Amino acid sequence: MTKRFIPILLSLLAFLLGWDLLTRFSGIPNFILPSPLSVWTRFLKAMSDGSLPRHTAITLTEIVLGLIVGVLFATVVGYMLAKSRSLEKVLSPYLVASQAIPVIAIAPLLVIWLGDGILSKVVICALIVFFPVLVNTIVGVRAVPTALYDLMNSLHASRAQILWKVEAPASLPVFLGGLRIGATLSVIGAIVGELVDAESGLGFLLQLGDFQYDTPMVFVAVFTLIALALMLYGIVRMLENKFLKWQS
Amino acid sequence: MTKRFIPILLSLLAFLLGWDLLTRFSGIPNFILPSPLSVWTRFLKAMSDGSLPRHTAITLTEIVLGLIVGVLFATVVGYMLAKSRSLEKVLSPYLVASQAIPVIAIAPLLVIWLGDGILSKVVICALIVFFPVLVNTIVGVRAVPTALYDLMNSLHASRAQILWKVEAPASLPVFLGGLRIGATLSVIGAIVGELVDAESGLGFLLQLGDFQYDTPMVFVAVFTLIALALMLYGIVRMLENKFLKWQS
Amino acid sequence: GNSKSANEALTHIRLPMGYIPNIQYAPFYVAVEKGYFKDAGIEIEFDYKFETDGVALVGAGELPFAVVSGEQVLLARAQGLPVTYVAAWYQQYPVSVIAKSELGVIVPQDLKGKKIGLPGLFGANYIGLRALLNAGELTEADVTLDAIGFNQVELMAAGQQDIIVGYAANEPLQLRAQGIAVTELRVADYAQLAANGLLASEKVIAEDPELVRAFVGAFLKGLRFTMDNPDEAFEISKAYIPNFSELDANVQQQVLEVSIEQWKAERLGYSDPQAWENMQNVLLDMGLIAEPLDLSNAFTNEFVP
Amino acid sequence: MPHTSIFTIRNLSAVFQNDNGGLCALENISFDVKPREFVCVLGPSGSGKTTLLRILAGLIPPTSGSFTFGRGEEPSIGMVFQQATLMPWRTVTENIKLPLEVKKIDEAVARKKTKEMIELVGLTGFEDSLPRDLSGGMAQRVAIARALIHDPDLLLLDEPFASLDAMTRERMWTELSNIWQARQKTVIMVTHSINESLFLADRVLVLTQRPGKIKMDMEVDLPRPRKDEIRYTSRFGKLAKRLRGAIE
Amino acid sequence: MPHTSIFTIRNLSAVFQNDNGGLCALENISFDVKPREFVCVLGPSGSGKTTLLRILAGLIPPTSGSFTFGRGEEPSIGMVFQQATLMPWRTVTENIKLPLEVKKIDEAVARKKTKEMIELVGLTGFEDSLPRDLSGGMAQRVAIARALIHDPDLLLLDEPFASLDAMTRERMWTELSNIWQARQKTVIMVTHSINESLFLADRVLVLTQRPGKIKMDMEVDLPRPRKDEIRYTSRFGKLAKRLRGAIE
Ligand SMILES: Nc1ncnc2c1ncn2[C@@H]1O[C@H](COP(=O)(O)OP(=O)(O)OP(=O)(O)O)[C@@H](O)[C@H]1O
Ligand SMILES: Nc1ncnc2c1ncn2[C@@H]1O[C@H](COP(=O)(O)OP(=O)(O)OP(=O)(O)O)[C@@H](O)[C@H]1O
Ligand SMILES: [Mg+2]
Ligand SMILES: [Mg+2]
Repeated sequence: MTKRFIPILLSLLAFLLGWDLLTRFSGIPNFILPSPLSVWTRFLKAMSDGSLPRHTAITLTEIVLGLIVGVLFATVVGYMLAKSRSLEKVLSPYLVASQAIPVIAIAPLLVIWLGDGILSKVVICALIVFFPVLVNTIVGVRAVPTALYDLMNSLHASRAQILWKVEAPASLPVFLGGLRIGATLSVIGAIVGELVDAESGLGFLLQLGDFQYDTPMVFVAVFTLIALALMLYGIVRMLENKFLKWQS
Repeated sequence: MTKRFIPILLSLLAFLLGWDLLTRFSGIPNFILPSPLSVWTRFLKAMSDGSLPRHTAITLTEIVLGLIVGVLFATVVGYMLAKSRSLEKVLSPYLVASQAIPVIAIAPLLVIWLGDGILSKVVICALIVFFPVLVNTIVGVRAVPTALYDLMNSLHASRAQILWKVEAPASLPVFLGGLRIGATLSVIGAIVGELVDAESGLGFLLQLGDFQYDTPMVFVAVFTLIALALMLYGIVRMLENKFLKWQS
Repeated sequence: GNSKSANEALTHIRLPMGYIPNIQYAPFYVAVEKGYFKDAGIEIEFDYKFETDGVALVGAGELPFAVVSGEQVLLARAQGLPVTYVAAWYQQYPVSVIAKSELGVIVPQDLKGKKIGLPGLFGANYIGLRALLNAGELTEADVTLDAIGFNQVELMAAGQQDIIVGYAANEPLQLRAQGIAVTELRVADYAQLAANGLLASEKVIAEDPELVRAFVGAFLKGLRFTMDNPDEAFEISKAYIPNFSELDANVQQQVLEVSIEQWKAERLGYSDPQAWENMQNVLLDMGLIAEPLDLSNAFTNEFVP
Repeated sequence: MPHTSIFTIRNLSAVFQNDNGGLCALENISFDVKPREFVCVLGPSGSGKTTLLRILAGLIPPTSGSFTFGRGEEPSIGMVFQQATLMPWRTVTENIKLPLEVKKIDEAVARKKTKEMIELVGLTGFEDSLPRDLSGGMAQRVAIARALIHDPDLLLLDEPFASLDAMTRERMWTELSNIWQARQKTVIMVTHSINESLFLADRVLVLTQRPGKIKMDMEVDLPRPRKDEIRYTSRFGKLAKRLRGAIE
Repeated sequence: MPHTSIFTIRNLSAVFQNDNGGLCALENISFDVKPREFVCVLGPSGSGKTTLLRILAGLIPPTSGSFTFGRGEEPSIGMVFQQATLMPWRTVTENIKLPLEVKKIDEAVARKKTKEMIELVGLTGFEDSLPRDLSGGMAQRVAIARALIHDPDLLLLDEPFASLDAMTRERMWTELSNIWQARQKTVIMVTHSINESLFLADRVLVLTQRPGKIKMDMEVDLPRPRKDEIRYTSRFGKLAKRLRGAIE
């Protein structure tokens, strides 16, 4: 258990050392690339004054809700599209389109329709999570071996049984790959929403730090985002380890 | 051939009609949600004065370069990580981290390191393309049936032959799924870069239109982005149709 | 007297503007078109990137100058960025609180108990609002702030916001052009705050003061010309603003008029020390800076003719 | 001579679409199967035996012709596919238990029944093994156990004993005979072994080369129970010779 | 009596790791194979026959013991796996051609050779079919053709004829005999058929129940070429009886 983490720890140390040396010798000023120590000091400060936990909690809420909504929609729609090529042909242009629209372009519409509360951020986050999970659901379900459908049909299994006993487990590896991507992107999704109307969350902290030239604060926010992304990614990896044991 | 497109055309007509009715009866002012006609007029104008083709060409260049760089890196790194779980363990935290950093937070660093030109936009685009392709490369290569490795090894095939004759075709369905996601996201990637440092490209047109309250222009830019995304998505779908015939 | 001979290489300067191409930048465009920069041995390249990125790059010595708003200078110096404000452009802080006419918001006190929409809880809009509230002896607790992004005009037009914060030369004009009657509380009418101007790195000031002088001089010439010949300046600027033909020429004309109003000064480019004191007090009050700075390094009138 | 058939097949044909005009796998097949009859199907490779079973199981529709079940209702089916078709994510126990899950049998009952079946096919000790850890013959035995566990009315067996050693195969013959005699079952079994068909069947159908037509429909009037010694009887030899003649 | 062996196997054991302490598939196997010898391996299901072939092919390392090639260098191998193991994205022609591609044989020569092999295994007309459109026996014949096409020194055949009908199987026997006699080949073939082993082999090894040990190592001193009639000779009957005795 502990042994497995040694290479990661070593690489982390090397990263910190490299970063520290970079700030010392590259000539890049501290307000553009702060030193590890100044970021750490700023972190402790933001922890003790409670601002970091508070804003992190807000962002995390948005992320979790966005993930849930995005993954649910993507799974349901993806399954439907996997089953019907004609439906896919009609819908996929719109789904692709939804991914190519920059939030800034429709920010006024979003705020008018969804308000400037948590809802618009959850929707933006869900929209970003949606696509990778959708595509991988389609790819995963399409690749289910036909032999297993034959088996289930010979047993007169119901649609639901085929779904749960064959399609779900067989497409799980690819689906979880999509979830890995979606979970990682969800963090950026929530932040993009917060950048549009900044009043709270890590996106706000980030923008505030930027505005105040408090670059260590910006880095604290970025590292918190990274920690959130790693946590979500780690959860998906745990699911993979649990459910895909049969594969390795 | 023509018949296949009828449902798509019908759905497009329905979309345009719905949009038109929305602008007529929802009470949302034209400068927030312009009518289809005003967007079309603005489009013709932007075509005839040459601004749309020029900026589109710039963005498209960034996208194509970003896609090439992102996909190449993702494929190579993904293959290496698929082959070595310990390498994956050490590297993946950094790769996940790279996806959680908002561009706004490191914009000055990007400018210092990569300059103001096209390079920074290509890198930002490549970074966004990278992750879905990476994850799906890993998932795809990990799922290659061991029986096929046995076959190739019994023939004393070289590493390169195994790669090209087994791993590449066997992982292609999942890999192309990643490419579908990456190609779609690449459009946003280029735009994000252009928004930070706006001087040309569709991101610039978009921001300009936004600040000038020229909403039809914003919509023209958005539809151009959508067209680019659909084109790229379509290319990947064509590759799928060509190379994955054996699957359906 | 800094003009170099035409065949001598011009100094190339990339200038972060902090906003998209806009008629407000007429003085810069004029200074280019009229050859003021060229005469000063300078070739300008406008760079419309984010304001804070421009300041950071000037602070890092990557770029010599940037166009910035007043509070940026103090915020940057508070973090140790070696930058100095070398010429004032706006004499009035350009932010306004804009309310629908029927609300009858005439003085800052009228804001009490109201909901106010603003882009976010930072930035010039927020600072301007706080200064205005201070002037009306109100605190943030007396109003409800609603962060809505840069969608003030849209949300007011859609009826979702009745009071917003924006730029005097932008949102009120746009709203009136949409046929919405609004009243305006200009921050500048209640508080004298350091506003937009030219920022230089300490590096360029130390190493090449003549360049700074030449740059400031050329800009102020452009400013002077624009204020004296607004119509010609307007015509000149058109070429610099993409899609200008799509814009409502009337509104653009008004933007320039209102802006010129805000530029007026006895001595163009001069920074009023009191305005900097005031700005510092607002920032201290807001907690955006922790302790008073040595303002003498933050701005200088040394390069203003 | 009228008799109640469990199903009736009339003029059945199966054509697979391909590039040059369709491949005719079965042509004009007609036969009846009586309740509790044990029918073996022999025929050259590619003569449509598997296709026939797949049609009977309802997995593919016939291109033309009809096939009806005697009592009107579809019988419950136990099928052994030519390839073992196990679910790679399920253990031996879970794979065998599948039909009971589909029929929503009480879990405790199912466990007990599964245990019995595992013993029957000689896989004790491998209850929790995954398919990838099984030998070819073991996988086939799992498939056999799975086909029998839910006590189906109709058994469709596609070369179920092909990869079993002589001893195991003969044990399986006996078990299958016993099951078939003790319960009310109809069996249709594809095999390549003349011995096997004579040892088990009431009737043997021989198909011709592609396209498969019925070349021979032979009653096997050997007394039951058939012991190993029956192979050395002259009746057995005569039937074997007739079959061998038909197969050539 | 010293003889030059093509390979020598000494005290070979194979243990698969599992949850309860490892499963011993092969225990203490020692034998020699002479050049051009045709060895058949019989044994109950799960006795380690496939494992033995996989070790000989170098696909898995033995847990203990040694196995060395006579002339020091590894022979080129043609292998038929227990499952057909075709590449689903390759046509019949392309699947059969694979070993020639791996050996970088000139394309025109390869095409010609492939055509011959397709004729040999009776698949003319299916050159461009994909594996999913083949019957079980046809897939197996593709695998046989692929194993023979590159004229390997050592053939490792794992129940290659299991799903072929009697006629096709006998034709394959003859072809295999011819190839083996005409070219300098060593063959090790797993089978469950006593007839098959006596018809083809110089020597038959019988393995015990798991863990597989060598129970019998019998010379087959029947004269060659062996015609169908040889089955009815008393020598054949005697050898068959000895084998049957060993297998029980
Ligand atoms: N899905 C399919 N698509 C196209 N052709 C098919 C398909 N399935 C089978 N065929 C063709 O139909 C014919 C009969 O196939 P089938 O599998 O029924 O043969 P079989 O009698 O079971 O042979 P075997 O003994 O080799 O298993 C073959 O020529 C095969 O190529
Ligand atoms: N990859 C593996 N992991 C774990 N156990 C395995 C693996 N492969 C084979 N075994 C086990 O090793 C034993 C021997 O398997 P092997 O496939 O060699 O048998 P076999 O003699 O070929 O049997 P059959 O005639 O059924 O094909 C079996 O008990 C099997 O469960
Ligand atoms: Mg078959
Ligand atoms: Mg085996």
